[in-house]
Amino acid sequence: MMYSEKVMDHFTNPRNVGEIADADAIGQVGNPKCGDIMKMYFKIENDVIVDVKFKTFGCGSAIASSSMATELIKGKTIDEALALSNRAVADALDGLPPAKMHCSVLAEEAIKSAMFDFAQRHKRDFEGLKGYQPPTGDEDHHDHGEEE
Amino acid sequence: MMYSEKVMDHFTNPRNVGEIADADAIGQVGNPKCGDIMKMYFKIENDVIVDVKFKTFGCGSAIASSSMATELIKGKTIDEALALSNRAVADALDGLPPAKMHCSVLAEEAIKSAMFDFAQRHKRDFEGLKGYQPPTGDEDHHDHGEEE
Amino acid sequence: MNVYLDYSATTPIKPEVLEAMMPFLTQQYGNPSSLHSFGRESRKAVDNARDQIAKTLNASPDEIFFTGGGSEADNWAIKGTAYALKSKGRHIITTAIEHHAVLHACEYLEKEGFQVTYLPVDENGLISLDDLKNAIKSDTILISVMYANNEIGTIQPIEEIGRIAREHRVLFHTDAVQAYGHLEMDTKNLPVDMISISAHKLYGPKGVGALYLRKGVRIHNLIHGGGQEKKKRAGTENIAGIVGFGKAAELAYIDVETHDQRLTALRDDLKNQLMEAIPYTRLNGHPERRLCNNVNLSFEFIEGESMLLSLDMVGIGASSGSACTSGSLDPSHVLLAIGLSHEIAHGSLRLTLGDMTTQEEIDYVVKQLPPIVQRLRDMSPLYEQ
Amino acid sequence: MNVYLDYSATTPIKPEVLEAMMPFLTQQYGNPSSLHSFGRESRKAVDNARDQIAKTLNASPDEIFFTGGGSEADNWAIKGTAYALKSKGRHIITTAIEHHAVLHACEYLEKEGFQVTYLPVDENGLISLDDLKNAIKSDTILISVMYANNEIGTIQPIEEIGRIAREHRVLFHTDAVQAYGHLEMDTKNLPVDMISISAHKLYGPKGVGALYLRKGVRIHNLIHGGGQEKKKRAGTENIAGIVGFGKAAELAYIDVETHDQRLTALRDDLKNQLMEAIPYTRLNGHPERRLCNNVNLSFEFIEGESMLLSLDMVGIGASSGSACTSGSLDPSHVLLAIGLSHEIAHGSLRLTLGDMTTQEEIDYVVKQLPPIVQRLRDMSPLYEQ
Ligand SMILES: Cc1ncc(COP(=O)(O)O)c(C=O)c1O
Ligand SMILES: Cc1ncc(COP(=O)(O)O)c(C=O)c1O
Ligand code: FES
Ligand code: FES
Repeated sequence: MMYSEKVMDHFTNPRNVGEIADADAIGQVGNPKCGDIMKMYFKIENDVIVDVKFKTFGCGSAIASSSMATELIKGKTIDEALALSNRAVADALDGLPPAKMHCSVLAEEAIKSAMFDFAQRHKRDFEGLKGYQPPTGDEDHHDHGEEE
Repeated sequence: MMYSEKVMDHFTNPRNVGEIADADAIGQVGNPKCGDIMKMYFKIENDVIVDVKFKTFGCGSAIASSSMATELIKGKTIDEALALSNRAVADALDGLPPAKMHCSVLAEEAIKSAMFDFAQRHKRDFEGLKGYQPPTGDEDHHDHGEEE
Repeated sequence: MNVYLDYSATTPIKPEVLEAMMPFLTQQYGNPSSLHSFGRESRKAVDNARDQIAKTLNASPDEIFFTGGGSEADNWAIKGTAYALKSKGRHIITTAIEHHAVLHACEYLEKEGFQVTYLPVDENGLISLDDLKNAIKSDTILISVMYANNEIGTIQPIEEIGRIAREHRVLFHTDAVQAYGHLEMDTKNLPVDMISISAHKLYGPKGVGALYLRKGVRIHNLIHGGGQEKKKRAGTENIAGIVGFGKAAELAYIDVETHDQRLTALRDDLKNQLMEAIPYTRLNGHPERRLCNNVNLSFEFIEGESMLLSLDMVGIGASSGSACTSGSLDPSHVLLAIGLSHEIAHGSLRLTLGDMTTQEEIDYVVKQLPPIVQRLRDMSPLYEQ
Repeated sequence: MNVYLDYSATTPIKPEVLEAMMPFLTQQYGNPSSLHSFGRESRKAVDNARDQIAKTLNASPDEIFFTGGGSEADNWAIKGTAYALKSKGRHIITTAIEHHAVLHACEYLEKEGFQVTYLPVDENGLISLDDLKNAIKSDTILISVMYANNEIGTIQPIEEIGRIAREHRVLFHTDAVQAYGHLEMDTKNLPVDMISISAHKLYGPKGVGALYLRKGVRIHNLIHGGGQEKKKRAGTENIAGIVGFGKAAELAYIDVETHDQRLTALRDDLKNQLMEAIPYTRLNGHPERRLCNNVNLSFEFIEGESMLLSLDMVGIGASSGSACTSGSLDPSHVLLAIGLSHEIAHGSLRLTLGDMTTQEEIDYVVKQLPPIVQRLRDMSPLYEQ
């Protein structure tokens, strides 16, 4: 497991750790069974993300991905946030080891999950949520990326 | 394969190498297929071995055993020669590796084979030849002492 | 400060061991199978190493067979027995907490038509002798139970297991890769038929192990070929490695009791201080019947890899679960087998001590770890103050 | 004078190779599977060695799997293929002159219900491609033909064999333990699926080898366990050995042509001078298609071990037949397969040259050997002047 300096930086000094008491949207993905849970809290004004915080139970790259993803979407619109791919998160971290790519997927999914929450609360539709299915606990049992 | 100094001495400076043109007895054992043939020539006077020579095609311990065995029986009576065991030859050489014990057996057998030849030529019986069966070429295919 | 606390993953080679190896990495390069003098020194060296190891096990040198490591020894013992005895029976008994070298060999055999019983363990990691007895069937051909566990350090009742195996005339193999070098094993008294050991766990080189195979026990070869190792394990011998193994084994057993006492004291100090300093912590493995060098703790609400990374940043090398699988984040099968939930299994930390471990190092870890755990808990959605 | 002419049995480790290994025998002891920095250097080192070897074979690094030696690689390729494909077929084709690691693995499989065809060779040690074609059946699952023979040096037409294997969709393994380091092998062009190699034949350490396994080829594991070697070969990696192997491979292929020319010249000089000086002598192996470092001669009327002993006494290390079996006096299966009678096979001598061999050494052997042969002939009952 060799992480880039960026990953180590965001792991050591994660940005946006914490909770938002009166969040406008909350997203949670992952499964403690798999050793990873990512929870994100959003303040949203006029469809712009004015604040975002996260809490993550997971490996180094999950923490770094949470940190980087929240940085990337802070101040962006909901549509821009929904357009963020896990690869963009990984690239912004100067890459992740192949077995760790799924940790960045969690970040993408946490954002989607929160935006879905926001959409539900406000009965809104977003282009980026088309076909989105919220995760249902146990099913979200991801492949740990082991090679055969 | 670690040989004693005695073996190396008798291998390097074998005693009694050669042939005896008008031998009173000749014995040959072994099989070229197995990589070993031992041939011994005897001069015998009044049942005493007054001279003995050998030729050997075989490994170092076969050559050393031939040399040592001929030394041990030179000047001895036929009965004494027949009493020589392969273990006595090996012991006189300060031992042989387990896989090489059969080379000393060849020396014992070469002597017996020659004494049998002498007994046949002179229609004699010797205590030490009781039950002796001369080897019949191909059958004398010895186990090479390999461990399983 | 650099603190290595992962001695169960692997150990550094001791200087005396390397010194013994050096001639065989330089001038003494002959092949032991060769007749000439170049090979003779190599032959002697292998024989000497075999003697050294035999002595530590109170075994005969011709019961020791060198392999390319502990995993090969395990695979050989298990598959070799299975294939040799398959006409007699196809049932094997092992435990749920074996090293993967045993588990995956058994799982492979299951696909090949063998039946395997995986005995459960209690919350301390011990198997039940009654379970074992109940599992034995008329077609059971092998019992394989590890001597001491590599993750949680629990030591099994090997002598009792061996006696049960004997009573039922079933072959008994023990994976002693972690126990060897720490515990006395007298094969004259211990009813075991096969023992796997590995050099790199006791300050010897990596890539060399051995199988103790009791005289008269016949199993199939795993590696066929040349006549090395009395025709039981083919391949040009890793002379330097074998010499290092012999030396390391000798050194380990010169004063194994002092070694044990010293490490036990350090271990207990480390464990006690950490458990005091960090709430929501549990000790994994048996409180008493455990390896003198093993501390395994679960810290709730956090995940192991992030802990390892944080420790690494302050120079501390540790492991979460077994080194062999830490590339993956599947929770350790051993921790699940002792009843830990997945969440808690994920938050486990193994600290394993060794001959170079000092009190100063222990103190350093006791100072560094608690804030790391706290920081990760503060980041965790599972943790509520 | 000490003259080592047994490079096919094993080679000394080159100083540059040992230098590359040393860090991994001292400070860099981490387990590559560990997450911490102690393990990271080891991981990098293994990856680097894999790259080095892949480059020499024009292969991808993920087609290289390290093993505990050439014999393990052979056993893995053969048994791994057999067990993986046994539902497809149970017929294997190999040759009568393979190394025992291949032969005995095949013989073992015969006992386990497989059928094996052992192709004969001609008087030069070459198989016939027609024989091969005729031997292929609908249930043939593997062809295993060695690249170059360890006793007589004959080089097989590997490319043609591979093409035939491809045409019939049969997997093709080659034991290149002797050829690797001497001959160029480009896996992008050579139709082979598996290649066994071993470090100690090319100035690397003993006890480490590798199997090249073409991408997409699926065989069973021989050693199950931890996730090392992409889960195909378990066991804590022999880092120092692997690093040495990588370095040795790199060095061997820096200028393999010059190496070849130099050794070929020395070899031919040695062979020609000996054949001139000693009557009743024959060259074994192919006159042209042979390894650049191999001389194999049969001297009639005498036996090999006594020749080796005599040579040893004047400081010359050689071999009669393969080093692996020289503990026994059974005549070499290779020499019998090329048609030698038992007697003559017994009188064979293998002299194998290497990078440290000098003209001076060759001259010394040419001076020493003829009187030794004469002395033994004078003692032999088979020899008549
Ligand atoms: C052709 C051939 N194959 C396989 C081997 C076995 O290799 P190792 O000694 O590394 O097990 C050897 C050498 O001993 C060999 O010459
Ligand atoms: C209990 C146990 N068995 C087997 C092994 C495998 O030994 P090796 O790494 O030498 O193959 C290990 C260590 O990795 C172990 O801890
Ligand atoms: S959260 Fe990184 S491995 Fe699953
Ligand atoms: S003659 Fe010595 S081995 Fe047969």
